[in-house]
Amino acid sequence: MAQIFHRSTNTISKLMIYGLVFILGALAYLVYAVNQSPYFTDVNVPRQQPVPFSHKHHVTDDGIDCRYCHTSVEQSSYAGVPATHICMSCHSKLWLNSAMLEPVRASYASNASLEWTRVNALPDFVYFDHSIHVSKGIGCTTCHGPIGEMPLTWRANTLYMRWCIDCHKHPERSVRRREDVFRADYVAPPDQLALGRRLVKEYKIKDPKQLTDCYTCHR
Amino acid sequence: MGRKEKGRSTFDLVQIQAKLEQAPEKRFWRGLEELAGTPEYRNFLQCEFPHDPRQDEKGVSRRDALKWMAASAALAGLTACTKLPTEKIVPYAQQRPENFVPGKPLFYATAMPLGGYATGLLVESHMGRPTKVEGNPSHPASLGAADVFAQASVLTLYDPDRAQVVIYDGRIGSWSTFLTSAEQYRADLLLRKGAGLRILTGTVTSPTLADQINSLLAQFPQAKWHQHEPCNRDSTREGAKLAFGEYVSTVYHFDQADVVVSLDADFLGSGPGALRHAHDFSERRRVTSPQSSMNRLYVVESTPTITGAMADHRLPLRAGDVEAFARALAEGLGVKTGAVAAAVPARVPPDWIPALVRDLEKHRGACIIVAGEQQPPVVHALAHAINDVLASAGKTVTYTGPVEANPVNQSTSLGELVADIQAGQVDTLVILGVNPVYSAPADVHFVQNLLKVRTRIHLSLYDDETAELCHWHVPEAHYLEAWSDARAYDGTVSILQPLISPLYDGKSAHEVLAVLAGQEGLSGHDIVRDYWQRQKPAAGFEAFWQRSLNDGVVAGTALPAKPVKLSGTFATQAAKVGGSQGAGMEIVLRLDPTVWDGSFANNGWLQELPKPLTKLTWDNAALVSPATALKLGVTNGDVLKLRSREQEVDAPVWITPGHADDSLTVHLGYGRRRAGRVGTGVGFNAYKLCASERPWVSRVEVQKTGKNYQLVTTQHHHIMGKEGEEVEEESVAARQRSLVRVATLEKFRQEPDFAREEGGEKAPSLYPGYKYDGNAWGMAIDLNSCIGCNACVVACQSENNIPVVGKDQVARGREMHWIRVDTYFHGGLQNPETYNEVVLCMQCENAPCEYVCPVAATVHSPEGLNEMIYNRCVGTRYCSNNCPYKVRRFNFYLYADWKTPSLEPLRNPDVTVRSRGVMEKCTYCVQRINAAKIAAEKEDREVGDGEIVTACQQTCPTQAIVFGNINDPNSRVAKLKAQSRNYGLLTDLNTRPRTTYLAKLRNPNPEIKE
Amino acid sequence: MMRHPLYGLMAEFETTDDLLNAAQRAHAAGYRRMDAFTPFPVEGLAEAIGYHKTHVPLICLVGGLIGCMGGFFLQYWPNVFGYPLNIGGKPYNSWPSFIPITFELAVLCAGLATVFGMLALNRLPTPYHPVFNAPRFELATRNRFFLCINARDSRFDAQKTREFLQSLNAREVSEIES
Amino acid sequence: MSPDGLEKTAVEARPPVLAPGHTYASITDKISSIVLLQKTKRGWWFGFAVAFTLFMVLNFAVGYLMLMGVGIWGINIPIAWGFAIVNFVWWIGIGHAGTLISAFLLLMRQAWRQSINRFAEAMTLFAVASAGMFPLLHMGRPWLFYWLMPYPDTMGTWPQFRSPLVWDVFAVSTYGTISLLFWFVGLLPDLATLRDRASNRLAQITYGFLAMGWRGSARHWQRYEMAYLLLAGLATPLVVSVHTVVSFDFTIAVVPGWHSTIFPPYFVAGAIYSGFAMVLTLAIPLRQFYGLEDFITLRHLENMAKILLATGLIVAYGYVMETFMAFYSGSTYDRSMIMNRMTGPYAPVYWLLITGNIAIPLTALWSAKIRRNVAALFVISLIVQMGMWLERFVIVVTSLHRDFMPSAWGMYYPTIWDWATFAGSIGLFLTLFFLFIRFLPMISIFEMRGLVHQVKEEKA
Repeated sequence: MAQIFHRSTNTISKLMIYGLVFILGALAYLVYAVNQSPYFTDVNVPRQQPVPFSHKHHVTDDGIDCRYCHTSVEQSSYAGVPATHICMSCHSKLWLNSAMLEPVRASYASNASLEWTRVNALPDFVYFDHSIHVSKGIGCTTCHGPIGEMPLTWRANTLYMRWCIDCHKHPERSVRRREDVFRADYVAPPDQLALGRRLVKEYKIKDPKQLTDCYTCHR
Repeated sequence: MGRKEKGRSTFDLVQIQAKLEQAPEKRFWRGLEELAGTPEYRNFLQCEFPHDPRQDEKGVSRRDALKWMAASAALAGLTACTKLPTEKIVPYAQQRPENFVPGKPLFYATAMPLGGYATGLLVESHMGRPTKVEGNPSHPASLGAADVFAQASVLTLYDPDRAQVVIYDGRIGSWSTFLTSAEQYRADLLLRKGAGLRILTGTVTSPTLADQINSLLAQFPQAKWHQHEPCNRDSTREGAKLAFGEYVSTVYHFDQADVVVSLDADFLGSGPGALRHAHDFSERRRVTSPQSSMNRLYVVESTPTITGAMADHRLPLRAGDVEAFARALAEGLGVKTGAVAAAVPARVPPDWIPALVRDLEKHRGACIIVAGEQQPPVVHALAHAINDVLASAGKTVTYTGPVEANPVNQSTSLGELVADIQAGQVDTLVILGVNPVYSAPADVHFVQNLLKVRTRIHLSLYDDETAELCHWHVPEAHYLEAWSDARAYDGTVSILQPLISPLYDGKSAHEVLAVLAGQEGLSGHDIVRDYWQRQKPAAGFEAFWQRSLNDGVVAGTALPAKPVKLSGTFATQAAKVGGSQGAGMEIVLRLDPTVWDGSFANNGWLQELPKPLTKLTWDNAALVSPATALKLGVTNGDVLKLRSREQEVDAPVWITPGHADDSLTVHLGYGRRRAGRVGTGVGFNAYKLCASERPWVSRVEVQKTGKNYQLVTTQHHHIMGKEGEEVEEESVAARQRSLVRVATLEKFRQEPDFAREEGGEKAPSLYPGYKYDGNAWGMAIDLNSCIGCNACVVACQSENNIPVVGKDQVARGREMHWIRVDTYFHGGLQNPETYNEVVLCMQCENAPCEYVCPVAATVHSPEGLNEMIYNRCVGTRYCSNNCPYKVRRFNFYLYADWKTPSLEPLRNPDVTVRSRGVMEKCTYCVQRINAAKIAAEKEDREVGDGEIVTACQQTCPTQAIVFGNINDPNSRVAKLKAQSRNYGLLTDLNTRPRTTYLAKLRNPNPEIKE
Repeated sequence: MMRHPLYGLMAEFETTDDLLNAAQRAHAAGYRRMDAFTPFPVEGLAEAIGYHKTHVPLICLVGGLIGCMGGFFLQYWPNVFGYPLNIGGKPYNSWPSFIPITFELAVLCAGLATVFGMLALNRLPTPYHPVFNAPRFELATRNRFFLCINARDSRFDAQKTREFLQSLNAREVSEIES
Repeated sequence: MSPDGLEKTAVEARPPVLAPGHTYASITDKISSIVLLQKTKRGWWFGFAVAFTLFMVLNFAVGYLMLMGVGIWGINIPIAWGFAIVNFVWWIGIGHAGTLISAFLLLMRQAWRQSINRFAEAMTLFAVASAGMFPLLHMGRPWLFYWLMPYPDTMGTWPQFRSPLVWDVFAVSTYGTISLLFWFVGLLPDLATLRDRASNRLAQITYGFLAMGWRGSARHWQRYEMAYLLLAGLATPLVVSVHTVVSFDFTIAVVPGWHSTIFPPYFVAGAIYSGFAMVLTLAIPLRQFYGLEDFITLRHLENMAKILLATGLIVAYGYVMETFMAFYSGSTYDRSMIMNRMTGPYAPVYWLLITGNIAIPLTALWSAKIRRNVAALFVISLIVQMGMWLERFVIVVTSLHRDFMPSAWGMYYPTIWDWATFAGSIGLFLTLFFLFIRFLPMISIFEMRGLVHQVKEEKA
């Protein structure tokens, strides 16, 4: 009887079978990695905007409070993207001739909205409320990242459900004093956990069971 | 997962409205005219919501693309990850309107006129678009409740089939060409002092409109004003005139009545003031302890109505026999009716009238006799006379001057108009807001005569049957788009303020009349405000105006009670006017409980709303009693040819337990030829059988056609059996399973715990169970108050973005209502006791739906809600199978309408719109719970009782539904649940439902044996 | 290590009895590195060539235990720690509900371990093998029975072993190239 | 020996499990020639064409389903499960016979298993494939099927392990995997046989690749037999567990007509009942068409008929107890459920099921004559399968259509798409089966050789 297969097929076929485990593993990792990559999550990807608005400049250099522009953050689920009117409250006096600001002036003059590209988006079946987070001592930078260092704004976190849930399970890791909520340069103190536990009690932040309840965010 | 409409995508709409803020009136925009030249405005005309990112993509919309992607990806087996699409944010350019916080709804008071009468409303507005209607607690006709029509009216506002452009001679015209032509007509008419000008309106209670018409008639002394309302209430008007010699309005005070007798009157279900009647009536049925008292209701009626279902004694009687009954009753109480001898109809049990007479006499001064619109004036007059003799007049029944601006006999009025046309005296006819081509009685031959008029101008919401035959058609502004005013049943005036600028450039009747009066360019706002400025002193007017707008009622406008006296000639007149129907089959024509007079025919919510008791949807039918069906040899769906007054229609039969024998009820409002995509061609037009004289009841010849027609219901699917024995089977099962628990008041007094289960509610469990120590949401529904009016069903549909599925899907058993009104009968089918039971998600603590879900898409919250997470649902439908109450609803197809752009702003942005393949159900309005909780938490306090009101509860006219925290012993719901009448459905399954019921009580007269 | 030019000697038999007899005799003669090839399992043959014990049952047991414990943990952890949820009022650790999956995973892992363990112990797949060089070896899957003595056996001697095999009623003895 | 002669002797005495006169070589050549040497028969092409057409109907129905949603079926509220689940349970039941024959009869050392186990196992696999498709298709959003598997996702969520549907996922996939392994391990020596018999290069490489270099070594056989025995030991409880878990889909629910402790045993019995019926349905034409009467003798058919009788009796017991308990328990829901089954709108279906599952087969199969009558057995096997399908229909639909709330009672009318999907699943099953009989040995060759050896030794 003649051999049907070459000697090398022994190694190859064994590799094929036992290598399958590794190949599947690698594939699974690839899917995971792509899912976590900036390509997918837009994390750390600065977005082009009609006006190259710099949070770094306005927040860190000029020291403007978040709420000056994001007016409804303490009352409503929406933080509120400022009307052109708010831009013009300064820029009708400052940088009057800057070419960069031409779209702003045009918008104000023609009463046509500026069309900003959304940076931090949630699916429509997620009901996030800014006001309650802010009032319970969750700072802007907890979710939006180091906004004071962003020349162009990017998404700092995936905003995936698991990421949200992590904080909802352990609010003490992120909560800060109410007076620090709008500080863009806030750095968590070394005793964050102790502080967090105290603040959770003080601010009557609900039990993780309540916070991880589905209807907290979905309905 | 389905996308829902969120505020951010309509920033642009808001921006347009922000522009409108520049208009002189600060808080409310008036119109888009000043913008008409701008590109945005033109865009706005093309699609109501310009710059909507969803529409910017040409060709395949993103939604369609996603649908295809989902399907193909499913086939390819890879949808591990979905990347969120890039979205745009379009903020305001100029400063935001006052009081406006993006993402927060605002409420404005206004009122909805229906048949001329106003119901006060509070309308919720999200980002400048009205999304939800609620009753106005300070309005006397509402007291916080809203009926199905008000709830559904917001859908009509966004109806894509509404008339959108001015039409002249079948071609698209414009408002400005209309203005030019109107100028000429006016010039012509001025020369002739208005000769040939006729104005046809519905019932008018609006002081401003009446004032406008009167001043127009002053300008054109030869012109005439006619009125035609399909539900014209002539009997009521003429009945009052017969009794008192003048037109007066009657106000009933059911909260003060111990005994109520309805002579074929559906006073809880329809007519002006029905919401208030229901409220007041149920106040006398709130039994909290065995010591409580309760009113007693006798109903004599031909067609089973929700009022009849509430009756302690109900007598099915042909409509034509009610007059004889009324006479006999009147004579029994000593009223001189003038008739020789009132023959009591054979169908009345002999002990009935004497017992009723004794009961009424026992409660002198605390009785109400109320006659129905179907009955001739003489029955109304007899009712007034009985009220008078029982000393109720002035106590439980009061009279006021007419609420209508110009009360006339509308049948006569329309007849006169037609006679004038025939005489060639009419050359310009202005029809404001009515559709007489569809709704005029056949014997006036309106269409042939209408065509003889040289200039026909029509204003209406839809390009309807009348619009088709008119030279000019002007789109009418919806009441949520226009300024106006109107009176409630007691005369209270509300100012109607718009919540949105007209979507389709609609005009109000005020604006059209202003044009005719030569005041073109005067806006609706100016007209209404001017009128009120003339009525009030200049000083303090602004405050008055703001307060009236804010409150939704104009203080002190309720009409004062007016002393009346039975006219001396009443007895002789009564004898004259009466006329019996005699033997043979009679037909009763009634306004439809869901599409009204046909004006809501294109409203999908109302078309799909199951009619009370019959549960029919999407059709009208000839309702007959089981015995009559047997006599005719027909069963459900068999088509009969009905011939009456030389007209005939084909009508499918629906067997209705409790209907009077030898009588047949047909609802009006169907068979529309030009209603729109929803309503056109649905049902048959019964107006053909109306006549100006005695329009609602007549003799009818019935003939079998041998044809069959599919009628669709949401319950009683099994009534197919002869004599409807299968309905009986359902009801028997319901009784065996103690779904409805009932006792007489007497039995309740002896045995207050009759509804309690032995150990059922707290059955033992192997498992320890969860502790709910914070808020624990629960609901109690008082079956003794619930009248089964359906308002909760539409309120829920509106609040929770519930789709309409269409007749074929309802036929398959796929209706989507989260809350339903179940109807069961007891005691034979000829005259059964009828029980309505509102069923919604029971929010079981041990929810059987939850542990079978493979993906934890339905779980329990720490506050005891049975949560349904749409975006997690994969659609195995196992939960629905395992739900004993069958309250879950499934999106078998993509039911949510994503294709019609005008319907997007209608949606509640706080509720996810469900996509295909997803289960959904009642959530106890969790969006409201969460909003209240967040508000309370920000203020560092607990949520108070009554702070959270579910949509069904809010609109309920009888306050039968109470929601709240059952852990708070002082909450209303906890107190109700503590009552001995409290019981749960199917508690032997140990589901521990959070929704429980208070057992129904009946208060029969012991003297009447049934 | 240098490859032997000769893999071994292959003897072909016509009946199972001849083969069994030959195998026992070869074992008795001190041969250890040998193997028999048959078209169906022949009882006693493995023992005859000195092979007694197999580890497949142990592998099966280990697989089953891993599946069982892993299966329970897979359900226990998410329900009690990962994302505890109140499902229909049932406790987080609803262990009776976890039995079916625990059982199924135990069976699955045991089955997979058994099959892959068997293949691994048999060093399969081996599409190329020197014995396939033997003439008429295709009959090993039809109706002939083979005994092969490996050239690396300490007792192996090309000539003597051939003679020994022929003495065992072999139909034919052939050399197999490596 | 002519088939006629065989039949004559068969009636008189118990027929043998293998017709006399066969050698290792004759068996090997006969069975492998069906795959390797014979030209594809016309009849095969015809059967395959019919099956493939039905399979295409399935593809079309599934394509339309994906596009439109499950609304194309007749399901509604309250009958949210319809044909899809009926078909699932039916197919998975059929899929029980193969593994049971291979595993259970192996453990019992039944010699008559050898000639039927291979195609019965194949049938199991294809039935499981047909079955496994339905739970996916019946989902509202089938593209999210992977949410039923436990894996660390971006949401931090997990399947809900208390749900019988998740148990189903594990049970059916485990069953499919173990059945596939069992079948493949059994095939291994036969693939080597085919490799060694094949004359063309492509067949050599294909079968050689699949045979993994099997060479029939004594050591290999030792481990192989042990592994096979262990697999049989694992598969036997597995087979029982799978239909038990499938029955949990119903018993865990509160629905009257579902919530019953008798379901697991009677589901398993029913599964074997329909499975053996399917084996008969397939075996009878196969032996006729490929002349395999020597291997699949009347002994086999009769034994299977006896199993049908036994399991059928268990099923009948189940029906009786279900009815008895409905009245004995005093539960108003159960009582009206049973009354509704017997007299309600779906009563004809119930009585047809009783006729097909109980009345006809259980009276007929008592007779040895009928048990040995090939044509009668074929007809009975078809009737039993219909009966078992109707049983699942009755369980799923009549229990749901009138459950607790009378106001929510409804009716279920299957649509054309329900029927198309059902017929299409038969097409998928038959397509796979036709491919199997063309390309793989439908009878286990090496085990038949062992049988020859065994017969020889018994004679000696």
